[in-house]
Amino acid sequence: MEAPAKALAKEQPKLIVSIGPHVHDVESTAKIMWTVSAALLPAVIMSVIYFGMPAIMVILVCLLTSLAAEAGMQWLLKKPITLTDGSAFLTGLLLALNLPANAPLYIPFIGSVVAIMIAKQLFGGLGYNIFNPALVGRAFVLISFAKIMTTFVAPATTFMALDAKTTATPLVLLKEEGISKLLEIYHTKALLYRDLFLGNRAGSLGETSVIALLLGAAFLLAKRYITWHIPIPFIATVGILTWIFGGKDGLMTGDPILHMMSGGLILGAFFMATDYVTGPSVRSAQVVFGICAGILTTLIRLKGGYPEGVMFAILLMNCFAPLLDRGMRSRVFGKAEAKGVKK
Amino acid sequence: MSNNVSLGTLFKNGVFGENPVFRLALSLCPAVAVTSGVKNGFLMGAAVLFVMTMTNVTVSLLRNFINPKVRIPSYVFITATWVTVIDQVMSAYQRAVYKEMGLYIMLIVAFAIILSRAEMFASKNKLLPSFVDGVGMGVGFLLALMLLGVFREFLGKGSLWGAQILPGKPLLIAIMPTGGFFAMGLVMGWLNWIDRKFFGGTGGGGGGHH
Amino acid sequence: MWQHVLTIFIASALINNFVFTRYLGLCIFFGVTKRMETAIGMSFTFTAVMLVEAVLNWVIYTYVMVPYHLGFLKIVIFIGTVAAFVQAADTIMKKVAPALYYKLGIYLALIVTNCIILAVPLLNADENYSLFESMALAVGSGLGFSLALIIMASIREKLELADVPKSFQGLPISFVLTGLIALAFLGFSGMITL
Amino acid sequence: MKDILKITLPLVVIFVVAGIIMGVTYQHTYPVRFQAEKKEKEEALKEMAPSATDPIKPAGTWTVANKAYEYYEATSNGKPVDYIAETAGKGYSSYIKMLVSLGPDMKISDVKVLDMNETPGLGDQILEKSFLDQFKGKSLSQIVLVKGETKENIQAVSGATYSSRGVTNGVKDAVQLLVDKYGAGIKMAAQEVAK
Amino acid sequence: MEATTIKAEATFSGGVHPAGEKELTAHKPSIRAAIPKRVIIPLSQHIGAPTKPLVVVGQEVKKGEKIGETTGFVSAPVHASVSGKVVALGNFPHSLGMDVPSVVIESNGKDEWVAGLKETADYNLLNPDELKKMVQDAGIVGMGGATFPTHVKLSPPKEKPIDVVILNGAECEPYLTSDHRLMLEKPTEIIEGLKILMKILGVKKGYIGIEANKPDAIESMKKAAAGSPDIHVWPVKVKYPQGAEKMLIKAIAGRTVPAGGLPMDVGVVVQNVGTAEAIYNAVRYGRPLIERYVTVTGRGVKEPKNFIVRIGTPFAQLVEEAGGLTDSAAKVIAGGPMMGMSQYTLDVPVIKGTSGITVLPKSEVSTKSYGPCIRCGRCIDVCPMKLQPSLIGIFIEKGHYLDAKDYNLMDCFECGSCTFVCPANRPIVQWVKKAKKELAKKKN
Ligand SMILES: Cc1cc2nc3c(=O)[nH]c(=O)nc-3n(C[C@H](O)[C@H](O)[C@H](O)COP(=O)(O)O)c2cc1C
Ligand SMILES: Cc1cc2nc3c(=O)[nH]c(=O)nc-3n(C[C@H](O)[C@H](O)[C@H](O)COP(=O)(O)O)c2cc1C
Ligand SMILES: Cc1cc2nc3c(=O)[nH]c(=O)nc-3n(C[C@H](O)[C@H](O)[C@H](O)COP(=O)(O)O)c2cc1C
Ligand SMILES: Cc1cc2nc3c(=O)[nH]c(=O)nc-3n(C[C@H](O)[C@H](O)[C@H](O)CO)c2cc1C
Ligand code: SF4
Ligand code: SF4
Ligand code: SF4
Ligand code: SF4
Ligand code: FES
Repeated sequence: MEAPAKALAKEQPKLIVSIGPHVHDVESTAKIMWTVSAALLPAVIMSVIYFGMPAIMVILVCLLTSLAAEAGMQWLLKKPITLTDGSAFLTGLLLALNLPANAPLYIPFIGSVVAIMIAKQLFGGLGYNIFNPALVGRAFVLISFAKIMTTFVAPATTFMALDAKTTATPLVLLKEEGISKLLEIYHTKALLYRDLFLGNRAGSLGETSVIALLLGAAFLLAKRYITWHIPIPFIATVGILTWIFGGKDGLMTGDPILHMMSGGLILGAFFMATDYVTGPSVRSAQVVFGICAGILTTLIRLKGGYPEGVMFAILLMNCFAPLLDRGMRSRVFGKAEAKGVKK
Repeated sequence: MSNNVSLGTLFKNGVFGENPVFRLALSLCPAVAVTSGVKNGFLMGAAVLFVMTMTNVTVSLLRNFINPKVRIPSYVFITATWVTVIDQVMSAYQRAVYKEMGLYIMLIVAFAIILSRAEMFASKNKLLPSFVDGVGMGVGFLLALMLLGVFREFLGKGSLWGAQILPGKPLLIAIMPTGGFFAMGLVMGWLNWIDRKFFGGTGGGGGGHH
Repeated sequence: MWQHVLTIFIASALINNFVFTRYLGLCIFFGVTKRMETAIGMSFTFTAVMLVEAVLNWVIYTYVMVPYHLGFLKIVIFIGTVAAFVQAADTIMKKVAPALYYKLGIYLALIVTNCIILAVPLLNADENYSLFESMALAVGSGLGFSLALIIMASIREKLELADVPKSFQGLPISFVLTGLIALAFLGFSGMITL
Repeated sequence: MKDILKITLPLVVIFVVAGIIMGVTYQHTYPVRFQAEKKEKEEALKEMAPSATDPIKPAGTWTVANKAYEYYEATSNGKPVDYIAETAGKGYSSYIKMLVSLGPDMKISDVKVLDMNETPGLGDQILEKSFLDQFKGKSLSQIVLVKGETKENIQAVSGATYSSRGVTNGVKDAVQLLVDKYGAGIKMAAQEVAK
Repeated sequence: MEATTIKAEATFSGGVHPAGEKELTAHKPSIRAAIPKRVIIPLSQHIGAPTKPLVVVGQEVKKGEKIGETTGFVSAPVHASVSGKVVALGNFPHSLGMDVPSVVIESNGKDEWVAGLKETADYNLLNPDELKKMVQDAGIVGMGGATFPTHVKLSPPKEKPIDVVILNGAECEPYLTSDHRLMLEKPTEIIEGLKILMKILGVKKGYIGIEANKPDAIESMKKAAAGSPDIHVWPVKVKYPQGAEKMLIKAIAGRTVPAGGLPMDVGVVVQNVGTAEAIYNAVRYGRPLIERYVTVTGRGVKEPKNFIVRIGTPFAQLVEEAGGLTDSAAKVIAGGPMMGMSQYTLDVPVIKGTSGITVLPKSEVSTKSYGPCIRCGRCIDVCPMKLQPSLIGIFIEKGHYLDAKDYNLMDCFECGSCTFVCPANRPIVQWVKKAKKELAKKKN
């Protein structure tokens, strides 16, 4: 858009000519992406505290592979290489936080490659992908290596290695054995909630520590990088529905708090359902998006064959995002009135 | 098309130039559905090959005999007949496979590829060209299915034609529904790329017809 | 009984979605779903025809083919009824509801050589479904197919604008896309056991 | 009139010829198919009761998940060697059809999966010998699915818990049935021995 | 601040908050710029038909003498702003881009008014048509930037009765303070002008909308309006583009101008405060529009100031009077940074619509190129017209003009809010302008 300034009078300085506006807001794509990554730092730290070295390895492999895949694919397609915009970095990070710490390293590798190359670049790169790359990556490896991906280990006692003993995630236990089993392990609800809140439980790297995630989320909300329109309805819907239908003994006997804090809900709702690119951008559509995602999550958790539904819920809603945006675009200023006027 | 093209070209055309799956993008359903293994792909391809050839031949033979007004129904009926035959045979002699893909065998009757060849080619040509065209198209279809089959079975099961080659199952997803679509998309794109790279093709994937 | 009917309905619409898990109707699916209006028109026509076909063929199958051991003729007979019905619908619509005809008539033409229409009665015959079960399967599959068409149409609109690598433009990317949708639909797997 | 004939006559001919073709094929393939089905079933049963010498014959039918299934007695020269039951269990995405055979001691001698449609790579791990062989020699009370190590009971295939449960339930039902039907007689025999 | 706290400030939904930067000049009383040695007076300074020259090279003219005659109804005459000699007739650079036919007058320094300017002390005895005639002859056009001939606005068709006149003192553009100073220095003139407007349109309600960040202006206008019960001063929320007439009408009159419609569709006429003042001068003293308030500002000039400037004065002179350009000066904008147009030369003259000259230093000029839309939805949030700028932008970028049109491209009034907030730095307004041109081409 810049045109070389042609100075007429000699004493005049070279003037830059461009079409307005000539001032710009401070935000930039790079800043947003990197800041969101920064907001995930608490969760990263917690995951390292709980799962130690293996966690670090998974995260590193994801980040490096993602960046390499992005650069490589852009090079192949002869596009400018845009690693500084931070979106590939963020994708890698989020994928890592979605994997179990005990995953052998080829899983984060394959996951990242699929996420960036197939889910993102094949569709035209940043801004054009239909599905959440990180989640596509995760779903892909989940299906391909379901056995590994559905066996979790308890937080490690030593830094360098994980204890071999595998334990089921709270949700699996809840689904398989019921709340009683959970209480057997955690003794009291208070303790159960506390451990969920702090993240002392089996699960994917990033999903375990509710408090860490909420910290990051609060930061992003404050900076207006994400808004309430998707996450809050999402989480609330899950809470309400699980409270109504989640109980083994009749309606209204479910445990909403447990459901809201377990699984990938907090991570998914605040950091993944909020992905600009793959969600609707009309605010009202975002609320619907959130509610539907909540319904699907609950449906899968309670009725589906799989203990955790957040990932599939978000992916399913990604399909509908364009439709929602299309159907719910707000009425243009004065369009209604325009009908009255004859031209 | 007319008879003055040599039979050889006619055959090659069916296999490559106008490959029913990758070029004409006709009859995609079975191409994705039954290619989780090489063997299934082959048998499906064989079935289609049989029906295509027989239908082409029959139609060509009867071309002066059938009144244009009722030709489409007649072609459909003829196809249906041959499909019934192959369906019966398979269900008797290939029971295991038939369990998996019987539905698609029966659905051969609905493949536009067959009807369109009958309508576009066989009804206008003599016996021999029609036969060759049928075989060409059929083989093209068969090869396409086997290519996908190899791709998917190897990745998904680590085996080829049931024979285990790799110790484990590298990428299970390859043999699941989603894998089918991925494989199809990636192979198509790959072929387009080769075409553009080495044969100066224009390479946007075909239109999409049954 | 009714619960089973409902189960079949939901299952065939979501879990065993024709396009995403049964690979049926792909030609249409990839062929013509770009404009929303088209997608909706097709959805409507197909669902309607599927229902009619299901009923029609169920009657024939249960009261003619089974008693007289003509099961082996089902391919010929089913495709026959499809062709006949489409022909009839075409002429009748042209006379009775020309307006509707101009909206949906074009799609009727595509139906004869489309596998989903035929698949419904075949599946019903395989499973020996009762009349209502057959109808549930038909409507469920129809709606499932419609869902697929509409999702695809809305996404294609977005895809139009993306600079997809040359070799992948058109069908290849559509296939990958469908693969991803199917991946998402796996979320429904295991929800219902038939 | 004339051209109507011109149009229809060929069609009629085609129909007739086609009819004949299809008819003939049917005639030839039908018996093959019939034999094959019969043979498959017999062989399956035979495998379940290798020691049976007499042909294995149906002893009655029972229903699981409101579908009818048969059960059989396998005898060798009149003496029962095995009791076999067709059964099914609700798996992850399908009903898993099985044959279960029970020795006179009311302990499982074999389990065979006839038909299932579970997720390839996940659910279909229940076909693996290592899983099915766990059932051999177990008695009704032991048929309980547990996740994690076990010798006493049945260990779920991880990643396929639902399918494993399907198999276990199906087997349990079958054993229950056979015990109810034949268990009593056996107990008496046992008591006699005790005296 | 009592003024602002009277009532919750009225506003519209959407909009952005660029840094005001008005403190650079807000407190500085405006001074008369020196009489320029030569003025370049474009023959078209308004929307509509250009005027045809009434003078020839070498001819002597006096201040206020008509030098360009209208050629149609939607047009306004042009007058000499100094007395002196016509030295050139020809095409000269114009702040709206292309070169246009202009009259160049060399001042003889005498600065004497043309004879026969009719003063009217008791102008409120005149009837609407006479008043409207005076406005037309004085060559008054919208001074808020639109430069739409005012007498045309004042002649609404029968079927669209007007019942409200709104004076636009919002001045939501960053940097600019000319309207602000005008309201402080000429409040009574503005109110009188408003009364004349109301009389011409036979209207009982007169409103003045002023952004709440100008409490002193609000005060001074209130004082001036004290005597007149029909006139109300509304503080409006500080937000861009509060000054856009559709938004202002929404905020003050609570009426929504139909998409593709005009203020008169809802019985409203909006005029800039400067326009009102000009009208008063025209009616009271018979003076044509030959000078206006101009803010020269930005960190690219040494001493930002407000000036009262003769139409036709070259930018260069004003910049000099403002202490000259700083070394870092990089961009000269006619108007404010949001809607103004950047200039490639300082030779362009001030015209009737020039409310300010903003000079930005290199450090404030972004040269970053744009990236793909990440669908963050910010533009949708801020678009005062409730459009989907993101999609419109993408469609145009890919040449799908018709789709852009489906997404209401035509309702965009190019306020630039979307472009201002876009983190991907996408030049949406430019695309919009381009697409509108293309579509126009397609039509004919
Ligand atoms: C490794 C790296 C880390 C960054 N971390 C942050 C950060 O934490 N917060 C932030 O606002 N910007 C961060 N940035 C963004 C830079 O400040 C700068 O905005 C961006 O790199 C500009 O890239 P561009 O010139 O290609 O738009 C980071 C950039 C890089 C390369
Ligand atoms: C797409 C998909 C397909 C699945 N298929 C099966 C299956 O066929 N059989 C099964 O038991 N579980 C299946 N599962 C459920 C998961 O494997 C589930 O986590 C597992 O059965 C629980 O066992 P675990 O407690 O050992 O993790 C499937 C899950 C998904 C997401
Ligand atoms: C984005 C935008 C911002 C505007 N801001 C102002 C403003 O601050 N003050 C103003 O007088 N006119 C502003 N205008 C022009 C008004 O919309 C309107 O044309 C003008 O007030 C009419 O009065 P006039 O004809 O006397 O200029 C703006 C227009 C647009 C499109
Ligand atoms: C708030 C926010 C959330 C994001 N969430 C994800 C995510 O869940 N997965 C992902 O791959 N990228 C995510 N990104 C990065 C980027 O938007 C994403 O890779 C795009 O889909 C790439 O086109 C996110 C970005 C932002 C600003
Ligand atoms: S029906 Fe027609 S349009 Fe649709 S896919 Fe087949 S040929 Fe193409
Ligand atoms: S603000 Fe820019 S990046 Fe965000 S949606 Fe609008 S156009 Fe896209
Ligand atoms: S609307 Fe116009 S621009 Fe958009 S896709 Fe269709 S033809 Fe192309
Ligand atoms: S789209 Fe037009 S009206 Fe809306 S914000 Fe952008 S420039 Fe302003
Ligand atoms: S083969 Fe199924 S629609 Fe064409």
